[in-house]
Amino acid sequence: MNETVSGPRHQPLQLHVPEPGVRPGDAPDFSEFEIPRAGAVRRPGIDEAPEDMRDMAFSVVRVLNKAGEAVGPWAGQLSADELRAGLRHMLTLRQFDERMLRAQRQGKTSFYVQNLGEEAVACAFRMALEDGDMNFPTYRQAGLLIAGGYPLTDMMNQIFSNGADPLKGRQLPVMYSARDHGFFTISGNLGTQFIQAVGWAMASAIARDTRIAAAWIGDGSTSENDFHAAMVFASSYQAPVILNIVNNQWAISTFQGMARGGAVTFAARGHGFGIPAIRVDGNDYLAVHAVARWAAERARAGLGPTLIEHVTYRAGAHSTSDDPSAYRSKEECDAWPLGDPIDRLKAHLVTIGEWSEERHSQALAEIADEVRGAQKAAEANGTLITGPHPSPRAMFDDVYAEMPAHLIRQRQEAGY
Amino acid sequence: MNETVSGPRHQPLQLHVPEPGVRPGDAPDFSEFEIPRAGAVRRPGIDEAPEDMRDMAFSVVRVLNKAGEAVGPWAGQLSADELRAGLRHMLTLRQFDERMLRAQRQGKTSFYVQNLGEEAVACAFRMALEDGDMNFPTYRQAGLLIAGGYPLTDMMNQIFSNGADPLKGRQLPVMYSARDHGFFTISGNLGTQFIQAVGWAMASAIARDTRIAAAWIGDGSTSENDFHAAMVFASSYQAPVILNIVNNQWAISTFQGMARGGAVTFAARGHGFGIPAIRVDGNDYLAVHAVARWAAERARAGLGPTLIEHVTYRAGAHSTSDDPSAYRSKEECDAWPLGDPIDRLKAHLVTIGEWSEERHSQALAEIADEVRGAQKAAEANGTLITGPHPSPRAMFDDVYAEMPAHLIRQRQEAGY
Amino acid sequence: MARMTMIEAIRSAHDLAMERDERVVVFGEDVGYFGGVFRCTAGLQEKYGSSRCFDAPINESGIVGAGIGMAAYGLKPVVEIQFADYMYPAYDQIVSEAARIRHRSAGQFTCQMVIRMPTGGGIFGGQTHSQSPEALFTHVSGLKVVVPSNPQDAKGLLLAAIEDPDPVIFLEPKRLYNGPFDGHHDRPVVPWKNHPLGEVEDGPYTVPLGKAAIRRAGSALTVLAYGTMVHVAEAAAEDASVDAEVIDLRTLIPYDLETIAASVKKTGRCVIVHEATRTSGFGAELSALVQETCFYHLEAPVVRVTGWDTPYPHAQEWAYFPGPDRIRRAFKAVLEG
Amino acid sequence: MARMTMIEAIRSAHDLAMERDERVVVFGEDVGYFGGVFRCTAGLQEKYGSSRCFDAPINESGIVGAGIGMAAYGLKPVVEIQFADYMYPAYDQIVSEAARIRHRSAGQFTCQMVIRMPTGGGIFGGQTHSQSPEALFTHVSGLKVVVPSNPQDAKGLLLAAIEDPDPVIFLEPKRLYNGPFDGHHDRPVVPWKNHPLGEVEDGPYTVPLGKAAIRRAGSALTVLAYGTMVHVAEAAAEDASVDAEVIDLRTLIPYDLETIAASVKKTGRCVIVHEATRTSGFGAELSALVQETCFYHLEAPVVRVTGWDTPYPHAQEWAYFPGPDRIRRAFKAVLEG
Ligand SMILES: Cc1ncc(C[n+]2csc(CCOP(=O)(O)OP(=O)(O)O)c2C)c(N)n1
Ligand SMILES: Cc1ncc(C[n+]2csc(CCOP(=O)(O)OP(=O)(O)O)c2C)c(N)n1
Ligand SMILES: [Mg+2]
Ligand SMILES: [Mg+2]
Repeated sequence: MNETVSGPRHQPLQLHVPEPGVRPGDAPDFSEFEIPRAGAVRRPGIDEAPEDMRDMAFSVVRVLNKAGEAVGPWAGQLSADELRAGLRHMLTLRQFDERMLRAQRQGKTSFYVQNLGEEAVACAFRMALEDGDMNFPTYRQAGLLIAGGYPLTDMMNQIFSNGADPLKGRQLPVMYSARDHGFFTISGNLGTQFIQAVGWAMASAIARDTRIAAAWIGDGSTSENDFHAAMVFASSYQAPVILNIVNNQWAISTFQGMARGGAVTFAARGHGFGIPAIRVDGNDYLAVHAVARWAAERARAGLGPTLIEHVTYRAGAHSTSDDPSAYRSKEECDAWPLGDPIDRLKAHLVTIGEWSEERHSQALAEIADEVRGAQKAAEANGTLITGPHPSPRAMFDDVYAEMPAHLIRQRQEAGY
Repeated sequence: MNETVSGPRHQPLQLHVPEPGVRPGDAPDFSEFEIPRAGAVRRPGIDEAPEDMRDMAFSVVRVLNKAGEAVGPWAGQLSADELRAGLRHMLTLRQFDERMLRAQRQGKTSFYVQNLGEEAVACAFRMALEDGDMNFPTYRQAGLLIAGGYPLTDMMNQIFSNGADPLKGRQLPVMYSARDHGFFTISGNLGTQFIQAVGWAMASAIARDTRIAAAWIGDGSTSENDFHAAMVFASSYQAPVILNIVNNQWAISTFQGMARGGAVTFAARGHGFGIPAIRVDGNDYLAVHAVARWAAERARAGLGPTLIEHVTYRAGAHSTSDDPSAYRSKEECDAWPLGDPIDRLKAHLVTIGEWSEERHSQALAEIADEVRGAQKAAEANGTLITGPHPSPRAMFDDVYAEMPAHLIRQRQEAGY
Repeated sequence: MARMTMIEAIRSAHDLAMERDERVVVFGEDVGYFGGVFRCTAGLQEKYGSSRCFDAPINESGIVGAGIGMAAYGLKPVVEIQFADYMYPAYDQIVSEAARIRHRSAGQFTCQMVIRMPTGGGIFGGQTHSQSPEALFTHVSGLKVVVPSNPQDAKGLLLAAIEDPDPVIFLEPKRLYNGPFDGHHDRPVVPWKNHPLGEVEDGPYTVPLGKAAIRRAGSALTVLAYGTMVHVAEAAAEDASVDAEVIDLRTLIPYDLETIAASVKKTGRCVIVHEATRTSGFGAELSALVQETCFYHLEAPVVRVTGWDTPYPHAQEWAYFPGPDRIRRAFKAVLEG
Repeated sequence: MARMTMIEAIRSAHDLAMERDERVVVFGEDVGYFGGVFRCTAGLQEKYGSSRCFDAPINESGIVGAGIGMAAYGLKPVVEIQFADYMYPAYDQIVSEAARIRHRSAGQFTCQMVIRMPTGGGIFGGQTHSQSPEALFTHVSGLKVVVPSNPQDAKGLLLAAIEDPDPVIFLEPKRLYNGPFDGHHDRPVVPWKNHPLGEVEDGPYTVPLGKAAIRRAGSALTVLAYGTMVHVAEAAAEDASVDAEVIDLRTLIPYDLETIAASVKKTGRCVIVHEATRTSGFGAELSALVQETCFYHLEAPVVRVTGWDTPYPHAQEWAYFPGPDRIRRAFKAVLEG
């Protein structure tokens, strides 16, 4: 290029573009991914100084070992009943996903996003919250709803944009909103919710309430600028918020290294803000729950925000509009070293004598019935292809609390 | 508030709002500000792994000690001639500021921003760059121009928005642009330049050039979201850029703690991105220069970005629109522990026998002549109050490379 | 009643709103201890404590985004963007979030928030302290957009905005903060205390959103204006002795089409004035609305007098600003049209 | 000549531009290895290497901001925003920076950059994959705004945009990527290969920015449209057997007032169609311009057919989309007007 004025003293520069080592056709390779043994990572007191727990951002809290035992300082917080409930939530979510993927392929709706492989993250986290706490989720935390007891049929009504859709046909499938279940309306714009969660948590503190907020973001979306806004505000106002990064290794076709850059982990982002940061095995139900509870205790005790990096793997396609075989190795998912969250929790329950293959089969059958029943009920309210849909009239409602004259005129022009 | 559902188990939360310990009427207090002895901080190799130099973000590189000696591993890079040139640049900038402040009070222009107390930062940094490198400055780096030999008269022409204003009367005073002097057009919008600098540096790498970029931002403006964009891109693409934070303790009326939040230092921001970060005594000409050179070497060697926190103090008002006595202690400036950059460099030169009071007085007089001469020359081209100004016709130029029909019509409508 | 500047009127609105509703919280850059660079929030932190009125980090997206979260919680945040020119970093939060949350959640979550920002030029602020970005808000459904032109309205409109259940963009013409500037920049500054609308009620009251005011009745032509331009248009009418009806829109969204159409149908001629750049400015919408509703009454083309399609310049400020002379020329055009 | 979809035409323009000028660099989210979620950049990384075509972090402000820095250096970045709905985080960089750098630096620095983004609905994308934010760009002086309606234009306009010395916002109606969708959503999809404008020249050529095209000559009324709505308007004219002159604006800024005014002066009637929300949409500017320039020729009010002032809904997509029926009704109104 003619503008170049390279001095002879210097070597020409070169652009570094992060690339995953493995692309379609390559053998998967997770050899550089350091995983500590289950139980190996310490459990700091919730009031330990942020400076003293920087190590937590460079390891991975794990509870379940290969033998299916729960070990180490983060173990032992959940009863067998609670664990069985967790298993059931994850199984339900997985079946829910399967059915909705099928429904989308059948044209019953336009779009779907599944949670495959990441079920433990949202399901376990939800159980560490209390009623009244508020999540600010992305499209990949349906587990918060399922573990929180939100009706499957209502989720499906939303997905089908049918006559009973709580969001009146306005939103893309899976962009749920469920205020009474502590689930903030999902935005299609990545990252915006992260700072909103901090604002909600600040409000709780201003109101001298005891409720806390939980923010959610994907690995890729940590690059968005509002991630920074959230970190700055959470740090300055010491907001009672849990900042969750779900590192599922991929952002559509882009591997996590593009967003992480030269940092060793996403959790390390917290250090520049003095925010305690902790990495957790996102496929380990017990570990996620224990870390979430620890962070919630910090928040509720007035000790401020915690950043959690959930290390997991997006086992499915990004969405029904995506085909990952174009950009990643098909075998990568099987090679993923943290395994499957459902298999691992199941194995643990079996190991401790609280579960069996028979009970598992029975649970699967019950859940299948439940999900099938929910779908039947939802389809009775209509699907995107068959209708009925909410009236176009509904499109003009809720733009404002009270419809202004110009919108009334437009609604009339539209014939509704 | 009626929405509150406080459980009995928890204490009410409370909003934490960062506040400076010292406000007008209080005695200044820098006792918590840890300053290492000059020479005490190590000098890592430029290729040391970012993880291994995290300590550099929590100390302060200092070269000049109280006795006026240059000590430690960062000393010894500048000749006496270079040091005298540096002193001259800083003295010139200070006199320039004084004159322009006076000109603004006289109504010769609308607005001014001074550099008082921070002269070493930009002046010393500039001398570590090479011709062809590009700065992306804020309004408080006039030292880059002065140390780079940009004509004082042209700076003043800009400030007076007169007939010879290189920016044709379009820009607020001090919003210089000087491409040939490696000085990017200043934006009024805080933070935008930080990521642009990274883009420029990426371009240099794409073009296999050897030039590097330097980005500048204030402590308060690190809160802006584009700070994050810059960190992410610099980290991912390992761009040859130096990211400078000028921590002058204040952002208009807001103390640096609001932007820094729970972090110990601004430099620590780099750690979440794997970007080497280093703090430097911004009132120590030799330290700033040495650190800048170190960072420039890293960039040019293909080792990627460096984050530098320049620790300094905004000794004057934010701008001519501001009166700091409303929000900070008047004595704070005198209590500032890092002293005055000009006094310190002068003392050093005297200590090493390369300067004297007489030479200093003589230099002051010469500079006074030079600045006065420049102002005379600039005023001959007009001032904001007297004119002549660039024609309003010029306002329609450069909106596009070629004026589109609708703008030609508007220009005609305007009568030009 | 008290004589007030627009700054004092705005401060008084904050004060009364905070006093009677503890859900009202106020924050922004330099808004807390210092009371804002224009002093619109001075004294509030001292009176209500730093968890009701506080400084924010310099991050406009964060300010609005946090405000959205607070509003979702149930507070009523009133946030300040230091200059309208600095609202762009917050634009995503405003457009994609604040404006849409009620609709996309079918009313489960709402966003009762006021986003205040000083707008407009005439203060030698150059291109980044002079902008009038109202049209970038009027295009976004879900937002209300308010522009007061005097202290009496400023207080009542701000109190109405704070009580409004939807997000309101509250644009404060900074050239009017201290007096009813009429575009005669070469004449001495007139303070509010000499203007009838500088007389402000003491207690709380509201000026309803969506209602224009006729500032000057007339029959020869209609001027549609808001903010600073209301005073400039009045001055132009005086200067030119034209029997102009000057309508102060006060609220751009929702707009008061009834008042607009009634006037234009009466006069048959219409001049639209704003300081923002012309192309796709709010004047374009007004022009379209006027010709849609009053086509058969119009005797001449609707004329727009606006800022030019260039950045707001520093030295050439008065060539950019749509002053009384340019408006007078427009009067001539529509009267001869 | 080759038959191409609009995607292929866009890809071809990238390819030719990169081939002949190494300063052209292409990046954006998923743009590199994968070739973009709409595959508009497929194959470029393989051909030109990963320092000429690469993925970006998910940060639209960063993408545009880095592009501005590259343009200041002397490269010619062509960046992709994955959906126009996601441009808001970049809005500050676009408005305050890209659009102003030439002016504020008096030409020392320039910003030769193309910002591409898919726009418009009709794909059941819901409110965040369907927006048409063109008016948010047309209000900003310093930007050019282009909206192609077919493969032949898309390639020539994109090549012109890449060579243009100023920042160009290049809006790609995603509903047209694979065929000339005319709004009859209940009919089978028509591919580009059956449309004359799906025939694209092989080599490099440019379609000049600022020149509209008359897609259908007529004398009864003028339709001003761009992007998808060109095809919908053509279909409406066919359906209604109205002798409509359909003008495809192609470039919104600079706009081709000559072609617009000549047509409206001829027909005396004008319908403006766009998919964006109505209030302060680009249609308002067009309406204002038409009445300013053609007032004495107009036989009926100018009518706007647009998206409603609501977020773009999912299930009610076809009630929102300004389809042929609504345009036909507008024809009737202006003809009877
Ligand atoms: C502001 C914005 N930019 C781009 C997109 C398009 N987009 C949707 S999902 C996605 C990838 C997100 O990846 P990640 O954050 O890792 O979440 P994951 O899908 O893996 O759960 C992108 C780029 C968007 N929705 N919003
Ligand atoms: C986007 C944006 N927001 C707000 C402002 C108003 N403003 C100008 S300077 C300033 C303070 C900046 O402080 P800091 O970054 O510490 O720099 P310093 O003035 O101390 O050099 C503020 C808030 C602005 N110019 N741009
Ligand atoms: Mg991901
Ligand atoms: Mg500062």
